[in-house]
Amino acid sequence: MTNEIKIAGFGGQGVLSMGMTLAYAGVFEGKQVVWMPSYGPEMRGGTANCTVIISNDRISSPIINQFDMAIILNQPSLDKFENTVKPMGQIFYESNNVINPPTREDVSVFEVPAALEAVNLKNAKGMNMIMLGAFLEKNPIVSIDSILKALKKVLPERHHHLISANEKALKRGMELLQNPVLS
Amino acid sequence: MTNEIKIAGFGGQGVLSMGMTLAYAGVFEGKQVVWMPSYGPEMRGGTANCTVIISNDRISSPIINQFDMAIILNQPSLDKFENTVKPMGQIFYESNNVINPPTREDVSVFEVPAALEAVNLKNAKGMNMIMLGAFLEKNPIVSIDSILKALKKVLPERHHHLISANEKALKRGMELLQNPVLS
Amino acid sequence: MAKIRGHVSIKIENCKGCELCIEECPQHSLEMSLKINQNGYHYAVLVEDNCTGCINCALVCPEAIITVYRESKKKKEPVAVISNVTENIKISLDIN
Amino acid sequence: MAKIRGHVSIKIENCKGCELCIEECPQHSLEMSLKINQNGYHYAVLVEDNCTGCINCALVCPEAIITVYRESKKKKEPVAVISNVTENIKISLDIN
Amino acid sequence: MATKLLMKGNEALAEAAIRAGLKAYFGYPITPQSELLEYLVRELPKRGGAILQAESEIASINMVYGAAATGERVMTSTSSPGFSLMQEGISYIACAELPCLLVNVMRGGPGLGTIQPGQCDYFQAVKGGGHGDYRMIVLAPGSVQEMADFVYLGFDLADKYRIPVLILTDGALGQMMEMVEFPEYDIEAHLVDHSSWATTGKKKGSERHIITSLFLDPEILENVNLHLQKKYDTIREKEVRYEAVMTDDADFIVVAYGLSARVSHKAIEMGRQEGMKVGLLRPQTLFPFPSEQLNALADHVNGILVVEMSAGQMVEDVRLSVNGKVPVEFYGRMGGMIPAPEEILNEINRFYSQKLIEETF
Amino acid sequence: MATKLLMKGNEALAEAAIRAGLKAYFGYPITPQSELLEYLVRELPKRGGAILQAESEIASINMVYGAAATGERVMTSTSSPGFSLMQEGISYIACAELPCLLVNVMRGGPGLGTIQPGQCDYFQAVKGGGHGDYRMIVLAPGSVQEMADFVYLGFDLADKYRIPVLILTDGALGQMMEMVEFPEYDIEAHLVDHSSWATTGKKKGSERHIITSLFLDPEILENVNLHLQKKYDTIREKEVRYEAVMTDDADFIVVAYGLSARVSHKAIEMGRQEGMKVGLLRPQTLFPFPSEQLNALADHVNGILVVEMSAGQMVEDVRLSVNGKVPVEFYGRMGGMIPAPEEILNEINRFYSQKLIEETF
Amino acid sequence: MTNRNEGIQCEILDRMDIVWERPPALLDVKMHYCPGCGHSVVHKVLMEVIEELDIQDKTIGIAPVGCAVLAYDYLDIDMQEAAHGRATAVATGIKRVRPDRIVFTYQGDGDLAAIGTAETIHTVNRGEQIVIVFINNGIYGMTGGQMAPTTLPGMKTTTSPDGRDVESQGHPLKIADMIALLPGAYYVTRQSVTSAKGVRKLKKALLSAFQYQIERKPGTSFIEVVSNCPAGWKMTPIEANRWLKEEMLKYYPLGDLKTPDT
Amino acid sequence: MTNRNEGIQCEILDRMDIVWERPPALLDVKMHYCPGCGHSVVHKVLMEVIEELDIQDKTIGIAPVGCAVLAYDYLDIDMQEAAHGRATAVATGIKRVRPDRIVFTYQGDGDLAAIGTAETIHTVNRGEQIVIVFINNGIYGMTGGQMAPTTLPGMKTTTSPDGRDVESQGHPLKIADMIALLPGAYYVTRQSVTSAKGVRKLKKALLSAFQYQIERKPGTSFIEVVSNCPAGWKMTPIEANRWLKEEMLKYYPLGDLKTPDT
Ligand SMILES: Cc1ncc(C[n+]2csc(CCOP(=O)(O)OP(=O)(O)O)c2C)c(N)n1
Ligand SMILES: Cc1ncc(C[n+]2csc(CCOP(=O)(O)OP(=O)(O)O)c2C)c(N)n1
Ligand code: SF4
Ligand code: SF4
Ligand code: SF4
Ligand code: SF4
Ligand code: SF4
Ligand code: SF4
Ligand SMILES: [Mg+2]
Ligand SMILES: [Mg+2]
Repeated sequence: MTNEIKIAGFGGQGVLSMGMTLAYAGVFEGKQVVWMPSYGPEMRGGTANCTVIISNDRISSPIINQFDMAIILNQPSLDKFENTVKPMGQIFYESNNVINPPTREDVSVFEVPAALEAVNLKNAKGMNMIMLGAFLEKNPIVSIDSILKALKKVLPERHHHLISANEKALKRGMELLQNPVLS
Repeated sequence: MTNEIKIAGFGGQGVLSMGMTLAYAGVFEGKQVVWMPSYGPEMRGGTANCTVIISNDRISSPIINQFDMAIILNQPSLDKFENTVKPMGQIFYESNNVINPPTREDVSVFEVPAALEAVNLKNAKGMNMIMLGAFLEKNPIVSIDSILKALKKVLPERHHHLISANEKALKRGMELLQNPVLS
Repeated sequence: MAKIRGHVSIKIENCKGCELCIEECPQHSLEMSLKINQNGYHYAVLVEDNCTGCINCALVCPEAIITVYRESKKKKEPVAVISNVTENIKISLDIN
Repeated sequence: MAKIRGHVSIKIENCKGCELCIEECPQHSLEMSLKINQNGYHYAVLVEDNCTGCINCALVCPEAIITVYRESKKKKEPVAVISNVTENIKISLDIN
Repeated sequence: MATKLLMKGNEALAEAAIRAGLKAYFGYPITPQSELLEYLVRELPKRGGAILQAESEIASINMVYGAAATGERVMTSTSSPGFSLMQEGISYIACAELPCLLVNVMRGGPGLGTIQPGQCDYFQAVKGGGHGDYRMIVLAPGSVQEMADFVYLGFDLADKYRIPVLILTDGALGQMMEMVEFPEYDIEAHLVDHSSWATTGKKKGSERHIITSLFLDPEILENVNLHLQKKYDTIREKEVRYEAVMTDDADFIVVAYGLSARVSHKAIEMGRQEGMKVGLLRPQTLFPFPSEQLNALADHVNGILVVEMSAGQMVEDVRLSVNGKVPVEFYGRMGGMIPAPEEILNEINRFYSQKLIEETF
Repeated sequence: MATKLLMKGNEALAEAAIRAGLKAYFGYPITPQSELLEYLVRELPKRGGAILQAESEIASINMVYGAAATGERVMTSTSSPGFSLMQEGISYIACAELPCLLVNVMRGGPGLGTIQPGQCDYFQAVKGGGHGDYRMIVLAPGSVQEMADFVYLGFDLADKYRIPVLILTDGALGQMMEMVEFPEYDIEAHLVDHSSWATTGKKKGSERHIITSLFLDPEILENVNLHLQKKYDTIREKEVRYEAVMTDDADFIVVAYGLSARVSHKAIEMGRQEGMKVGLLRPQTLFPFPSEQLNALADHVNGILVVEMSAGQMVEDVRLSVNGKVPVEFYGRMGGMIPAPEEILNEINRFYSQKLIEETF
Repeated sequence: MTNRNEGIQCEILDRMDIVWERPPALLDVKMHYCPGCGHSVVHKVLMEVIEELDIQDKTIGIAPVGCAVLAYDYLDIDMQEAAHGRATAVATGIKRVRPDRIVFTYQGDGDLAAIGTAETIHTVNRGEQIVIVFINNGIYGMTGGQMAPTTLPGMKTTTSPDGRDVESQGHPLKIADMIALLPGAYYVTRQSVTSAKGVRKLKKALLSAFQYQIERKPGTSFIEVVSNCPAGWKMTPIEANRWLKEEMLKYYPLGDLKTPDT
Repeated sequence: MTNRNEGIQCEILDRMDIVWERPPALLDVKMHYCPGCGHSVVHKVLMEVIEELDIQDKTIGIAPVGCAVLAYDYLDIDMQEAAHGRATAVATGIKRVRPDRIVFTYQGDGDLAAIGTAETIHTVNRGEQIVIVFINNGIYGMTGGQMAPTTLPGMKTTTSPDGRDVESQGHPLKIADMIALLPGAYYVTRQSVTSAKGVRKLKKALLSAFQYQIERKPGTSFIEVVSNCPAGWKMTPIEANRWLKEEMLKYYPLGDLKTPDT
């Protein structure tokens, strides 16, 4: 079983750390993982994205052009990656940042109002965790426990007090898709 | 007909310009010529040598390890080049600077007391021309006229007044071997 | 001292929200908008009608997107300035 | 002022005839030889017996081939110094 | 005990270097390798090594020259344009036979190019981008794990042969994270005694040590070169490393290294699923190149496809290895583009359909 | 009217450059090419060009970059270590497609090596010692005459293809004197109009010109690379130059360039005298390499000997050209040593005696 | 941020003159610089000066690697991108074949004062008649915030995580002071862009520098701009400018270091 | 030259002490330098100093390309040959891994002040605890007499055949003056070797410099020696030294440029 995931958004939205958290969680469940960021000057105020592959077997190519799922946090990223999702795949998009939702019919599309919910949770930075929670609700490839363990690795020591807030955000994300707005 | 000649001595003895003069004279007689100097830091106070090839035909290799004739102006050069002269070849050596004369029996050896004669001519710098004269006496491969024309090319304008002194030296060198000291 | 009347027009879709213009405006005429533009930045807007047209904001604006107007000495017809709209429209009716 | 008696010994086969020692000797004790060594250089020789052992010549000699002697304060046995010979011989009989 | 971590390739490389006893690092920032420098700035001084951000790549490589000549384990890293600037220094290091570790995290060229990954500095690495007849040992990791493993190997080989060892990798392998395991490595047991030649101050009563690459007399310099060539021959004989994937029964193989080998791996997996007998040969050492192995394989396969992120460089070494025995084709992407598994599969398919045609007629 | 002079190779090259309309020279002293700089210092300012002794080879090559980008004929020259320092700059020039003339008067390496002649920078010259997939046109003169001739040719090709052209020669050819004839050369007739891209100040009303090698977007950089590769293919097709000596009836040929070709020429003359059917193929362009010609010859000869003053570099291109058709052997000297005609003849003899044995049994 | 309306949207005013607008020579495209970055401010001033002196058609600019490497996308003049550190060598090459053109380089502190030190010093020492615009932001912006030769003591960067340690990492290099010693330097000044006043002064300095070149004054003009790097310094633009004034200017005091009369 | 005898051949003297002899650390081999060359004099003084300080067993010298490239054939210490211009980078490499060793570079003016400018300045700026011996002979000796950065205005070399033209070829670079500005410079002095007095002073300077390094004083010692190149200058050694005193010292006045107390 291999999951090939694209995560994309603006530079400051926590796209790379969301991917890293997911990857680390995979490790804690004994899987093979690859995390591959986009890098370079496009990060300067622009967009950022990463690929996460989680697999039970050795991962051959870290470079893939097609994904099982995509977690999309802004419009330019949706425009760029919508067509890279495999037929029957999934797209999770943040509805505040994406004005024109995906139009593909051969994939499952999940709208997640994560920005709004983050404001509600008084945790603006938690938007990415809400997205991740939503993703995990539909794809329980790793457990919340593993994600929390992973956060300890990804966050610098001085931010470990934020983990419980992140946990809330994750859970909120999961709830959001317990009654998903399928579009 | 090809003549392959080695000329060697101390740095200041005019070895390179002697060779260049010979080569230029060859040009004036419509021959193909190559002049190949040794170069580099060995010139710093040390020894200098050059190869001159004068031929009626296209000259293939400018690099040769064996010579028809050698004009030798000091002991280290003799030590280095004595064995590079082809059997039946010729060695011309300056007797004041060479303490141990050549010992080879399969070549013709000409002793030229050029330094002494240069002092006699009150033209210390003319030693190389005396050697060249001696060489030409035995090998009239170019005419004295061509040599004089060549000197005009080789000497910088401001030294052209020395050409007549050089002519004298050349002639003196030729005389010296009209009754050669065969050793 | 009679106040010179000025106005600024900001190409807000290129604003990066650095707030340097705000910091530099002696009149405190500028503030940040709550909204964000398509690049995700809050943008500067003219909020007080007390601009003197001193061009300070324009001089420090890194994006060079502030146009500054000042009341003409030789008064003539009026001119309409539309500015700070989200679309890139800048119409200066110059009936000169 | 009592003159200090000195002496220099020059390893002439390594001399390059730069004449700097001659220029620098306050006693004019040194001169160039007419002969040349095996490297083709005229070499410096001590020609006057007035060397004070001031070591000036040794200090400026680029080849570092000048050994300088000075009369010992604590006079003892004599010593033979052979110098400036074409072969590389320097014998200092030190009967100390 | 061995440690397992999820790490970026660049960081794994840096961490391994510290564990291998790195005594000094000299480098200059350039994307996509700066994490290496940044990691070492944070970690190395705490763990017994010196680190210096130099004023340029030229300074870096010459600092490496000086420090390596004292016999210590030292390294530098850079990316393509910076590596070009080091060519003179590398030629000096190779001639003076100084052991050291170099890293080129390649990006797309030529010129300033892009910061996206590339494999277009292969020639420069294996044929010698600097002047003169010299070689480096060139290691090409294919995973974050190998980014670490080849550091130990690299230092050991450098010490053993007194040769600069280059880890030739690319921006993607440098930036991506995978699990990496750092084995136990007893530094002391691996260190080679360099006291017979290193310049650390002339011991009383023994001869002074001289590090030089100047040999004005061509006969001497020719001997130096003959010595170097002999060493390179030994290395060719003993140090070839490669990974062969499903080559035993293959009638067609892909040859690729580093990142493009990873992608090719996926492509041959896909090919196998479609029933094609394809394999992969992944050189782990680019110098020495697995020429004999390829030559032997050429007796069994009908064709070879070389995949590179370049206009075709390693393909020449593959052709030289098989010397006309089988057709060698090339597929490459350039300028920071990475081939997709599907593209490579396409190329493999082309071979198979050709073969089908041949067999039919 | 044409002028005939007895000149050093370095000086002939410099004189030809002036006659070809050289507008600026930037260089740094290094043996054995300094005469080139020194000649131009004396002559160029009088004859309409600018000359500057730069603070380093790196400065030189980047001055060339700037000046070439104005569309003028400019050049630099150096010897091996200095050429290594230019690798980054050359990669930039190649990518930005700036026409210019470079000269490497090779000496024995690696490292500081010696100042005696060498041919060990072949790989660096033809495969690209700098980073990225680029090529230069590489011209290898075999005589003082060609030292001059290839300057005109070099400038013309550089202008035609917007490519750096390298004259790859060695210390012996640079220092030796032969007769050289400078043909009439109408500069104006040869100059190519570069006004469509050169940076000389943006003309009012037209687009500005940009000289760059930065293409952050890999898709764009890949296109730049494809464009370059296409250009290189055209050059491969159209610009191969070589001299074939007695190859028509040869059953064995020597392949050599530059100085070693001169020596080999003598060796095959000696061989012919001994009744052996030997010939010589002397590539005058090293890139593009006369691969097809060699491949065709390989149909007729039984063996090829490559002679270089290196450990064996061009020999790889010869092997790639004949692709296993005939055995390709190598004879080389290194470190500033020059093979003697007799040594080469020996190697040829070995082939013949082997053949005799083969024919006997 | 205001809760008030979204700005004065449209208004009929009395007859108004435009007293400042984007210089047309600064192309109307979005620049890639981070919010508040001083590079963009200098670009703007530069193009105002080039327009005012009417030299747009004979100016050639050189921007080497650094955050301003893409300057050619913004400045509507002929431009050359140069290798890291080599801009002044490139400029020399141009100026020697085209002495009638106006040539300037635009270089960062990593570029000019680290890898390009030799080229910088020798270009000025030769008195090449060019203008060097030197953006000193105390950091390597483009590569993600590493220490530069000009980084202040104790200043944190990704390669001086505990602050620059002068003992092991050296002192901030005041290259303009060294440059000013050289006889080939014609005009050396240090300016900044953190205030409208600073921008006005910079413009004056640049006007002089280009004017000198137009008049073929013997020697090089060297304009250092003490600038910011909010991204690399991990500060907001306003914090960055404040820190610049309070800390950077202590080490790099503004003013002329050498003028044609001194 | 004398017509007199060939020197005092043998003489029995009173008890004599050797007051100067070749330092044993200067190997007893013929050096390749031209007659009268200052390089050899400096070698001699250097080895005297190393002997006197008893650091022969822990000193590592670096000589890059230049006439002194073969210094390792003469100096009986561990040595590294370095690439042209990079000696101080090499020294930095050594010193950073072996801070307890005594490290010096020995560099010509072409090497240190042309191609190696960046390395020189940054090494001193970092205050590397090394000694830099800088032989300024105003010319590229080894390559046959080309112009150096330090060549005097009007001075003829093979690349300034009509004399250095400062307009097009730049001014003599007083690099020691620039160096002295740097906080990393601990001791900067300019000496010469044209007289016995000069040699004595140079020795004192070198003794101080190495002593500072032994004592781990913070910073670099930089000893410039204004030297000659009779071959490159096309003068006899005596003429050369005279010209040096009369002309070179005008541009490069002797004395300390920076001492630990200043
Ligand atoms: C030879 C080489 N080395 C390193 C780099 C990477 N690099 C690009 S820009 C830069 C420095 C940027 O700093 P600075 O010059 O201060 O400009 P800034 O971005 O701060 O404006 C570096 C090291 C490169 N492109 N080329
Ligand atoms: C990269 C490189 N460029 C050029 C040279 C040639 N070269 C050797 S020494 C030298 C300069 C010598 O001058 P200097 O440093 O002043 O030393 P000097 O001989 O005068 O003592 C040069 C240019 C070289 N060896 N390497
Ligand atoms: S022009 Fe002056 S007063 Fe008006 S907004 Fe700008 S800074 Fe304020
Ligand atoms: S200065 Fe310019 S970019 Fe910054 S907030 Fe004001 S208008 Fe926007
Ligand atoms: S020691 Fe003094 S007095 Fe004696 S020879 Fe030397 S310089 Fe002259
Ligand atoms: S100084 Fe030394 S080398 Fe020069 S002449 Fe005197 S003894 Fe000879
Ligand atoms: S990284 Fe720094 S210098 Fe570069 S654009 Fe951003 S703020 Fe400006
Ligand atoms: S060339 Fe000059 S510096 Fe070199 S050894 Fe001769 S005199 Fe000395
Ligand atoms: Mg900067
Ligand atoms: Mg010098």
